[in-house]
Amino acid sequence: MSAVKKSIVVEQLRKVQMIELLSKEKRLDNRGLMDFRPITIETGVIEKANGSARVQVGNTQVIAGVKIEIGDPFPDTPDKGLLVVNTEVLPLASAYAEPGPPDEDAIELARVVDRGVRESHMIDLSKLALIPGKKVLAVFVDVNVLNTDGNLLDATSYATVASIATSKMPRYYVDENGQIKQSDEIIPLPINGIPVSVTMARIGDALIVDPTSEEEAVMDARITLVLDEDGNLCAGQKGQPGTLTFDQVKLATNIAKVKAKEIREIIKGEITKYAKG
Amino acid sequence: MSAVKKSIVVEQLRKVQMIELLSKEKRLDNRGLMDFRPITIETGVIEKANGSARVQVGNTQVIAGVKIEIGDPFPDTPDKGLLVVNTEVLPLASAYAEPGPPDEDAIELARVVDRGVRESHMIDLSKLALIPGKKVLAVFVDVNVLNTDGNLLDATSYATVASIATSKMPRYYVDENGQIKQSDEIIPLPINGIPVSVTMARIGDALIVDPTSEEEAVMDARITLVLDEDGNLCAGQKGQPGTLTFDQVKLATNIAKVKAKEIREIIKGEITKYAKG
Amino acid sequence: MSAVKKSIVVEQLRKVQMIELLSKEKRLDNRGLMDFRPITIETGVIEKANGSARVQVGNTQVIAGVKIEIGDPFPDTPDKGLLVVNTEVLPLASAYAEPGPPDEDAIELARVVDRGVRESHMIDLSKLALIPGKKVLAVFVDVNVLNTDGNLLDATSYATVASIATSKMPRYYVDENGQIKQSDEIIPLPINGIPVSVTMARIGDALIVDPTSEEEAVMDARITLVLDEDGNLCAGQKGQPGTLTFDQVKLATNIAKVKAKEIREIIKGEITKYAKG
Amino acid sequence: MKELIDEKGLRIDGRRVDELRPLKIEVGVLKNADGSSYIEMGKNKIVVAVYGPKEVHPKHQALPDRSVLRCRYHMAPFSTDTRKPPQPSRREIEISKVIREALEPALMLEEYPRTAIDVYLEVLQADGGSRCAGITASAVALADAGISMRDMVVACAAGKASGQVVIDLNDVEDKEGEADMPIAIMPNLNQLTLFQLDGILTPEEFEKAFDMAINACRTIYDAQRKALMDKYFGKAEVGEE
Amino acid sequence: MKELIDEKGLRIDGRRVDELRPLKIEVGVLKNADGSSYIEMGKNKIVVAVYGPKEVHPKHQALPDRSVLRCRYHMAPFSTDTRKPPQPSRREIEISKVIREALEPALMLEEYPRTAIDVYLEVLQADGGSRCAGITASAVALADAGISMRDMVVACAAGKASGQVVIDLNDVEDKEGEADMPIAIMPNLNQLTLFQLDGILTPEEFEKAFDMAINACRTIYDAQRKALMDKYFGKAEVGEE
Amino acid sequence: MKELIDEKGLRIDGRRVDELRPLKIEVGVLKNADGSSYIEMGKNKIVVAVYGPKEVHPKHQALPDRSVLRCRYHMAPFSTDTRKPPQPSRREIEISKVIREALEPALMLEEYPRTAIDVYLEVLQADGGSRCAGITASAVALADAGISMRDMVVACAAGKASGQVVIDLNDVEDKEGEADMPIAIMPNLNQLTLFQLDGILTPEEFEKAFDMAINACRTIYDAQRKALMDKYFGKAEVGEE
Repeated sequence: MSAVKKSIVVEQLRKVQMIELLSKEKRLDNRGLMDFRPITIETGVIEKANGSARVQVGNTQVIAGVKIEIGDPFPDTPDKGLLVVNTEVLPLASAYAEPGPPDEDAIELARVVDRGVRESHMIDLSKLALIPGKKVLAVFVDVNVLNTDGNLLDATSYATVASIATSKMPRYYVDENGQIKQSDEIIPLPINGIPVSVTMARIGDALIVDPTSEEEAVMDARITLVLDEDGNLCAGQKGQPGTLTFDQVKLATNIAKVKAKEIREIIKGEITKYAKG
Repeated sequence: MSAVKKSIVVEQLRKVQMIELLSKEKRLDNRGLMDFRPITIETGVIEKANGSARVQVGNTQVIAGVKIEIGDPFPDTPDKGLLVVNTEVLPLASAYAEPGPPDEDAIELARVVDRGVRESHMIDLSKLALIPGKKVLAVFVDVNVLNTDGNLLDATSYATVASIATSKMPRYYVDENGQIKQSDEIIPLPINGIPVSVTMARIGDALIVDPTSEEEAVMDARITLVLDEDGNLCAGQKGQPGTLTFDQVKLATNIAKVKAKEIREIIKGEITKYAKG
Repeated sequence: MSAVKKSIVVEQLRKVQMIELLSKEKRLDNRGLMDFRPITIETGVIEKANGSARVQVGNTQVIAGVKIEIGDPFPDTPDKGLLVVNTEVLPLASAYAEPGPPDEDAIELARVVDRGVRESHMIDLSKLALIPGKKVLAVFVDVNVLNTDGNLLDATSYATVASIATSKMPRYYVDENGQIKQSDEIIPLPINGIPVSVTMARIGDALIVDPTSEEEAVMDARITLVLDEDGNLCAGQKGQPGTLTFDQVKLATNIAKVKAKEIREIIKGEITKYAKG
Repeated sequence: MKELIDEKGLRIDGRRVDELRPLKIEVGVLKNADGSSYIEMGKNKIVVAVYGPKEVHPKHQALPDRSVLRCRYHMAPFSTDTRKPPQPSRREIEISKVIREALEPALMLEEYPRTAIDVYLEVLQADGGSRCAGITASAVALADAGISMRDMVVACAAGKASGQVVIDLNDVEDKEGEADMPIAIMPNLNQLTLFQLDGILTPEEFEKAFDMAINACRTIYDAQRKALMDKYFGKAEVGEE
Repeated sequence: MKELIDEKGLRIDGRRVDELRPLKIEVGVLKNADGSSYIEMGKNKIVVAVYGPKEVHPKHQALPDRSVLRCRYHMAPFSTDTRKPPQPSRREIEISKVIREALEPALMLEEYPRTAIDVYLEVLQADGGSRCAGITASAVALADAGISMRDMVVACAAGKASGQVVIDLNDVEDKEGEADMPIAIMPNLNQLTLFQLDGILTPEEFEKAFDMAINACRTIYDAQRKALMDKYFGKAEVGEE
Repeated sequence: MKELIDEKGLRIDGRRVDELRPLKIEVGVLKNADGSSYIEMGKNKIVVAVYGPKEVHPKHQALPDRSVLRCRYHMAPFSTDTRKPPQPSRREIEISKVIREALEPALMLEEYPRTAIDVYLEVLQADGGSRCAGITASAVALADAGISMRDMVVACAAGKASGQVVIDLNDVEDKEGEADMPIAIMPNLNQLTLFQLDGILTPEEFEKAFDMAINACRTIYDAQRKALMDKYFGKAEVGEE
């Protein structure tokens, strides 16, 4: 019991310290409040996948793989392909991660990333119907978190969009007998644009981007905004049992707009590099 | 440990008291041994369901919804529709109910209610085949228990039969191309009669109907009998690790016959009211 | 804690004793190091199964049943039938067995036995295709362990091969309309030969065959080798967190070759007896 | 509707309406179990193991004043006409519950506080009436395990087939017949411990079936006693009974 | 693309863009729960039960300095157009999480150390905005349970349909419209406790929708207060409010 | 039957029968793990993390005299030709077990009583021989975590393809070939810690394959040592070895 009590005290002290530092616009790793950690993106890392990307945001490391398979459409969208985003925080990723089915955090992670891709219409799913109402292409994006150090949401989002944008597949067609066939031609997925996720944490009165694990441990609330190529909002999610003022939400949208543009350039740079081979 | 010991003592005292009371033909809520608590039945409460009913028996409250969908027949009854009865004792229902898959009590509950409907031939399942051997109508009855105060079995049974008897669906037909279509015509399920469940508890030497939670906590054995419109027995189940004498079983069948008639009138009254709109 | 400490001490003492005994080429039940316990095999014990066998190896007792059903082929072997071997160590089998899905030991057991049958090509799966690419026969072998006293692997293996070798089924054919039909003719499965599993334990420096539960409790390592009718190795598995020297492995193959021949005679004897009726 | 009784009054397996199927009970068939039994009743083949009284895991399930009885009725995948997946079905869960409640009244659980008694039934081959055969065998296995009992428990179904009340229904009569009513009794205490009914019986048919089932139980009780005597006193002494 | 707003500016259910659906809130509808409520918002029909503060099981989940809040949002199988299997979907798990995080800021959990408070939401019928209706009802049920609160919590979605910013989207607008943005606020403390966005909004549309949603929350807050007053002070006194 | 060896004696990927695939081992690739490694062996790409010695949860799994070793071999959904569902298959459960049993003999678990050591293997891309590559990488990660070891553990398969004994089978040889025999050894103690065989080998082929596999293990052991030296003493010092 005394151990637990102590840890509460320690946690509170850490938070007080952090708030003091932030009030001077400083962070533990010397970043500015609006600075991301270094982002590195490598695509084409898994030859057996249709697309893949390994992304590092500071020490946070994730790997995404895309598999494109023939599947059955949902009854309410008979003429559209499927997108399925799954994430697993592997037990490799931290001393606190455990093997087993995804918990509520991993499910939220996957669903928010999924919404960013889906609502921005990044993939033109209407072009993935093979036999409308019967057979369509299903795009599975599986993201494995290998090492956690905060901001899994953005890292997962970048790995997802980079692996989708660099995916290749045979051209599928339906022959005269109604059979689905593959041609030798290799084509990309039909892509419209790159949605970019920007996650911010509120600690005390300060809003910061790209929180580390240490910052997440003391944050009050988290807000993620995803922006499409036109600078419009396409997905959003507040997290954690803390609040935001109405003005903080509006401020967050302005921050997200600026950072999304910067990061989109990084992602597009890697995609272009990969396309050139 | 002393807490547990005490609770055993309390439980035994309560039982002694209850038996004394019952020996004077009295119950804690002043009912007679053969009296049900007030029964209220409301149908058509869920517009999105094909049929629905909210039933209260005293403070016990359940809600049933019917969904009719196209499904595959069982291999051994290729030309019959399907009936599936499920119950969930929701965590809302009491301080002791827990979220999770149905436990053995909830499974027994569903299966006994299912048998009453099935064995009485309440629904003419042979009229629910669409393409014999391939496609049939499946009638799903889901019963959610919202508040428990004893005798879930009868409350669930009444909600089930009331929701089935007031179900409506489009007329399905098979067109010249062998496709299943829906017509605009709205029809009821093919119904033969209303089976009525009567549950009795033995406490000491007394047999009582419609036990409350308090009575169930001290009962020795439980017996449920379901009677069809002709006054025949169509399903039965003894429950709890206590015994009944052979004469008590025969007495129970006589009690059930009388009470089933009374309650069938209540159920039919509500069905007629609903039919009239 | 002292109870646990004591049990460790007891376990170590037992092992010392066992090693001493084995160094004199003796075992607790007076068998020689290379002797199996009595093996009894009874086939045709479950009339509802296509094939069945009850096997006892000493006090270890298992029962296997074969069910042959029509199923879908695996995508990568469209023109072959399926073989599925499952084992369950029933809670009846010992004070330590628990109800529930198979644990890693039961999974290993099933997979090693499966490999012996599969890799020896005991069943000619290519003869079990009905409509190549669409429908094939699936051979399910379920083995239930009823009583454990060591060497489950060999007992399970013998029950599996004896039940397969004595299986009978109607002849299936495809009629002119492409429908799968059964003829009245009863035929066996297409069988090539009987693979025989031989399991050895290393305790200290000694290698023994057919270990009992008591011997397994102190063994360092286990090695199973399966031999086909030609005396070739067709499957193998080392078990337990102990090691073997390279020479011990080679010695084990020589032992297995001799014992497999002996035991194959026992199995074939029973199969012939059953065939004669 | 299939004809289940012929013009001579014989059932599809040649029995009269009040005739039991062939019955065989063995005691002590498993080495590791504290008590065990094997029963064949028609085509039913069921093996039962009893473990206990023993420590309870998890501990919070233990009761301070008596033993916890736990039952598991399980069907082998090869026991039925089409293969049964190994995980317990809703049917198996319900039957496990009613079997436990049928056995519990006969057991002096209060003699074994803070312990558990596990009864495991494995149906190797299923015919009509497997829960009844299972209860009958379980009571024998409990006796074999030396658990203190107030009385034996013995079970049999009665029902209705082709319009007639019949005893001990087989698989076809169970499925194609009009009603199946399994019961279990304590034969000396004259108490009912299991009662289920599936299908339609008039009040008169019910009374007749109920009495026939009780009588059948008494016959099966003799077989239980004989099996236990065979094991504990040797076959020679049975004549004395 | 379906036309969701007609030439008169009316929506498919006849509402104006800034008009709420019919709303009904009842308090104390379940006898066993420590607090409970029932809400109808459009076709949404949701019942909420609160149990707690109570002992925590398993014990290691207890916190030394405050109560543990747990939420379960669950849809009845008959609540949706096609039957929903009873086991919780990924969607239900996510919504349970965001509802918990939306309610927690308003609760003085530090008053109940080493306990748990359970909020169970059962959606009997689902329409667009069931999570918002669920939050609104949960806050009422928590108040009914007597849990100390800093403020109420009230939720409503704004979004975009056929090019226009609209409030309180129904099922069709949710599915066919361009965007759905549910929010929850503490109306007196002026704090946001839930925020989600699905679909595309320009920065200007976002600002407009956000402000409309906050205003709608304030209207719904009046209904929450009225429902609680009706229960605790009787209907007659509502006029005084 | 596919031809797996051409007239020049070369395999489909151009290797000779006794030639290993390209091999790359990295140490310390994950920040949070106590030890970690990454291996590429042919198209296999596997990352391994070691956590421990650490407290055991649940506590009753702890052993008074040594550490509990736990292993999890898991394949990423995108690692195989057709997508693999994330939940562990029976194959993954068996491989996790044999990997644990292959590593355990080398670990001085008695030095860490009442603790657990977790080894997590994630196969990012699977080729033939992923369990062998996984064992080889796990031993490196355990060394990186500073766990006391009696010896390294190193693994490689031999087998048979198109009638010839070959080493280090790739995916196609594994599936289309006649036999696959993965082994693991402790290279200094000359002890076998893993042995499996799938497919038919004559006694003579078995002896040949067994010896070839042991030799291959010794070559891979050099690569393990080099990777650890690179990390702990810098690349410059490798020449001294």
